[in-house]
Amino acid sequence: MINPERIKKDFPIFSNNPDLCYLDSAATTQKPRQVVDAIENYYYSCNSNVHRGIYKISEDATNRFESSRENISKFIGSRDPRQVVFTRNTTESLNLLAYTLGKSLHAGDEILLSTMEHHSNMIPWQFLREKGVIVKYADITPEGTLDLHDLTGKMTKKTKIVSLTHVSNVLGCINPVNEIAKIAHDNSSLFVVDGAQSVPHMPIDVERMNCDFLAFSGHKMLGPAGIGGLYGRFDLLDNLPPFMGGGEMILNVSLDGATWNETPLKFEAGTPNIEGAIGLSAAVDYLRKLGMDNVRNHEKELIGYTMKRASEVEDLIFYGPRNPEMHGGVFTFNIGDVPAFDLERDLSERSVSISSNGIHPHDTATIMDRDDIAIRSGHHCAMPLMTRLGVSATSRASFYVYNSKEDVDRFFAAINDVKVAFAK
Amino acid sequence: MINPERIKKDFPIFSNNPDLCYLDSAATTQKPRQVVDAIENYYYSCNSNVHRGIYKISEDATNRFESSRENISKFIGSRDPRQVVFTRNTTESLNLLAYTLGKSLHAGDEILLSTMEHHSNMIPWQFLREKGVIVKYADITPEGTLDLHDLTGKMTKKTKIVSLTHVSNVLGCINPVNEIAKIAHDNSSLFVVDGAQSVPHMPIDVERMNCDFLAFSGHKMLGPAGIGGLYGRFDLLDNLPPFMGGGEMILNVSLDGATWNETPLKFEAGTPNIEGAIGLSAAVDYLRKLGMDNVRNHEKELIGYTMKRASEVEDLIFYGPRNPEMHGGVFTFNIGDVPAFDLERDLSERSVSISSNGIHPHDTATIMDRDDIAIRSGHHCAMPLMTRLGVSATSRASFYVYNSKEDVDRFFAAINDVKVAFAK
Amino acid sequence: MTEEEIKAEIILDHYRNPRNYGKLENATSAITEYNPICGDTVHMQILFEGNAVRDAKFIGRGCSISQASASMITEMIKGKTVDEVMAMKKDDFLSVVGFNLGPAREKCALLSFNAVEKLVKGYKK
Amino acid sequence: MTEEEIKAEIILDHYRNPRNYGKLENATSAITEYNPICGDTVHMQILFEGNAVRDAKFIGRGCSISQASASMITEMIKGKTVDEVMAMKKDDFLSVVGFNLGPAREKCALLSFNAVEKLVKGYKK
Ligand SMILES: Cc1ncc(COP(=O)(O)O)c(C=O)c1O
Ligand SMILES: Cc1ncc(COP(=O)(O)O)c(C=O)c1O
Repeated sequence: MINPERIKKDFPIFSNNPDLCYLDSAATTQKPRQVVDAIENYYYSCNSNVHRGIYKISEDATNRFESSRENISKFIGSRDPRQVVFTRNTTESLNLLAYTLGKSLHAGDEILLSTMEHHSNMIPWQFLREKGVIVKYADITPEGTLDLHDLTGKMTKKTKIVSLTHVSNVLGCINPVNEIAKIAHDNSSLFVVDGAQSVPHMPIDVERMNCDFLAFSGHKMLGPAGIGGLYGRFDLLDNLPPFMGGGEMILNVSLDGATWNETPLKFEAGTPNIEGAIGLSAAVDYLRKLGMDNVRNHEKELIGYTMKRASEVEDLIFYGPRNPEMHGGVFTFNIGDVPAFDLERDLSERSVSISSNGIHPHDTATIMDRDDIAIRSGHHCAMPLMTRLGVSATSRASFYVYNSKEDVDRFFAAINDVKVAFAK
Repeated sequence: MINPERIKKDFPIFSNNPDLCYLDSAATTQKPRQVVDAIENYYYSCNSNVHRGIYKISEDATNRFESSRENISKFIGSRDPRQVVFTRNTTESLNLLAYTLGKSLHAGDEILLSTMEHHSNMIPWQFLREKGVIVKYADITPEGTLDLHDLTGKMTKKTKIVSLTHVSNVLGCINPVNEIAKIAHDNSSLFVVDGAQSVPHMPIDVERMNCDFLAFSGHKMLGPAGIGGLYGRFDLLDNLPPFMGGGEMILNVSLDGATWNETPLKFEAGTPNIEGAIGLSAAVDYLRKLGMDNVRNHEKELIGYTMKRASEVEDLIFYGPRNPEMHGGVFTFNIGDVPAFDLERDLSERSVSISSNGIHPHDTATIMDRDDIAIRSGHHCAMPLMTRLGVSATSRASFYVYNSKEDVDRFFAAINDVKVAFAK
Repeated sequence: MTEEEIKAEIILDHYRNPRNYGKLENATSAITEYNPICGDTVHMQILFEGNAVRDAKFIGRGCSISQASASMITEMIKGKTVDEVMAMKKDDFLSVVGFNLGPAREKCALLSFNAVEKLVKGYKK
Repeated sequence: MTEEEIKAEIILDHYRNPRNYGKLENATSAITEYNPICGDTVHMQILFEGNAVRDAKFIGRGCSISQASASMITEMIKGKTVDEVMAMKKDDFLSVVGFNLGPAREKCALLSFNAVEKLVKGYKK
């Protein structure tokens, strides 16, 4: 069982900002003392470059760095630490894949995404259009979940890669990745999972999920920014060409070319974010102690409570599946209708006042901020999904282990304040 | 004037390891309390995602992040903070350039490097061979400096890019970058500078140097790992295509493609290393307070003293220019001759014992480590230079602001220990 | 009422009852400025005559700041000479609109300012 | 003398006076193993006969650990059956060679072990 009040004591930001109601953990999470202490301990006891030093503190640093890899590998259910590449974040993990997998794609090959993807799981693949690769998108259902029917319908013999988010950072829907893994593999497609919103929030077992690759970010799971991971099945990773070149990733270099270091070092050019890896490993320890089942159950409870209360608020539009079992701790909403600008339509409606269609998410966030409630508003790096939903933007409250029902209550009180402030 | 004993007090690693003589700052430097405190202060007061949050702590985080950029920009003499892209390290900065500049290169175009380059300023450019780009290398002089004559001789009308290290991490030589900038520009070539070993150690003014790009790493200048920079002349940066795709770097995204955010955000896909940038900015403050002229003079004194003492030690071979004015704080050496393996020659010399040719750098480092002296040994990510020097590896002691003459004395005492341990 | 509250009231008033909202049939220049961060959009239309802004109208969608400041700027520029409009400073405009806008919201306010600036510069050329 | 000091002495002795150093004229298999980190190189040559290692020699360049352990392994495998050699465990070999080698130096010691392992496996196939 998660006790948010006790957990909060591990996060000094809350004692330094006693009124802060932080509801933006899907963007980035707060850091517990345990993570910051692990980093400080590294700095003050054995800070040095890894892998090549033949002195005590460097061997200590290398051990901490590589055992962090092992710890993170275990956390996501990978049986071999060589299956975890350290990257900056989910975005870099997916770019690494697009660049390296992309090398063996040809004109006419297809990549299948969905309309709910984060820009980070969209733009890197769109880059491959340059070489004639076709990017397709599975649609969403009216309930705000992935349309599996549409997904299978868009799969062809040419579909080399299926890349999908596990949990949408807008709709909150939890996609059936185990099922999709089977569909993709039956079609001989690789299956890439964007785990940015799932690895932090629920038990993950890459072996059981049977995905080929999984991307995630440290800063969204109590760890530092600047560190993330890419899990890849060993044989697949091992056959990929390198992404960046430089120190550490080579075996042998001459003026005429080079050969590559073993996987995963082959993908880690230059001095890595050593303290970042150590901090992320400490975050993983913290989460493991809480228990990922408990983390998920806590968020399920919060999102269930939130949706129940939301359904009682007039004009509150919210997105994603109504069943908390299928919904992560992400609550995306609008107060009234906030359609996108449309020159033709809006010109013809010129007598209609601009403010007649609900409250803009920016205004919602600003008013909430006056109540010390931190929510996010905008496109959430999912512009095509905004377009699909027919809105110019949305607001989003997202939960984590330090959030409580009281936070949800404060949130709804603030919703009321917003409505009062913008009352006609 | 630099007072290493006083400076050491700012670095808790030295009080935690009172016997540590750290001579590996060219690999990575230690971190002063001021840097770690700046990071901790960020975590505990306003940790949040940057650029898109409409609440107080996020605006505070964004301000700290962007003013860090401005501070770092000023530190290297750039007049416009938009000229600094945050990357993971020097390696990523150079890969970013190779990937993006590389897009407009054609078969037959030439890139001019030198044989003293770090792998990070070699492999990314070698990648471009795939498309028929030719990579050439200026040689070194017998004194261990860049051979300018050879450099100009290898420049042709096809030379699109000249990319050179400012200070060699092996030879220690300070290359005449101002002069080379002129040579490169007269030839209409772009001039890229690998500043990994210069930005931390001497005053840098990119405008006066007149380079087009400059790469550097935070962890080599008292800052955290996982953060680095790429300076680029604004008009040049602004005309480059993006490198990685994802959140933050876009202006507008649809299912059919995207447009890019303004420079430098265009190059910063995904959540950046916010705390890393803040830590690096604190490091820059620390260095500025010391004065970069003082930093350089301190190291000049140490390397001068080191070379003077070295010349009195029998069998001590060392590399790079003898004039301290042209030599950074990097002392690379071997005890006796350590040639590379050569199957033919070594087979024919089969009666010769393996130990007859000096002491291997690994053995040197191991023995020194017993005296708590941390030096580096190996190829220093410069294998082609090892080949050029005709050695299989070298040892290296490198200095920074916390090193003193006493460290140099301890180093020479340890050299003697090494010789005794391996005496025949 | 504090000065800040008064400014907030003014913003809300402009947001609820935008001045010069709609299509300017005989516009000589028009531009659509867009803030992708939040979808704020302002379509600004100006009727230039000789050296003066004879009329200005806008349509748009977005937050109160973006739409209210568009409304306010149309009032400010109507009747002014092109040179007078060009002399308008960003910071002055922000201080008219703004009750301590954070950096994120400043962009909302500047959307219409940028639109006007571009139109005026384009006309001047 | 502590056990560690004794092992260090043995290493130095093998390094200074390597056993089985040189060319094995009638070798049936040979391989060059290389550690790019430091340039350590071992060229290992084995003469297999039936199911046994009849002779083994090496040449090489590198640190004391890499060269001494090559010398030691040639002594260990000479006269052994292929199966016996294949049964040799990494960790056992390290504990014979090693006086608390750190992870970086372990690689030096394992260079010759890996060379032998590859040759034996190659012969067995
Ligand atoms: C000259 C030079 N260039 C590039 C690098 C690579 O730096 P990083 O590993 O921080 O990317 C180094 C440091 O190892 C260096 O000394
Ligand atoms: C679903 C999803 N994918 C990818 C990302 C990108 O993460 P990062 O910015 O850490 O690379 C995010 C977070 O913003 C996300 O929610």
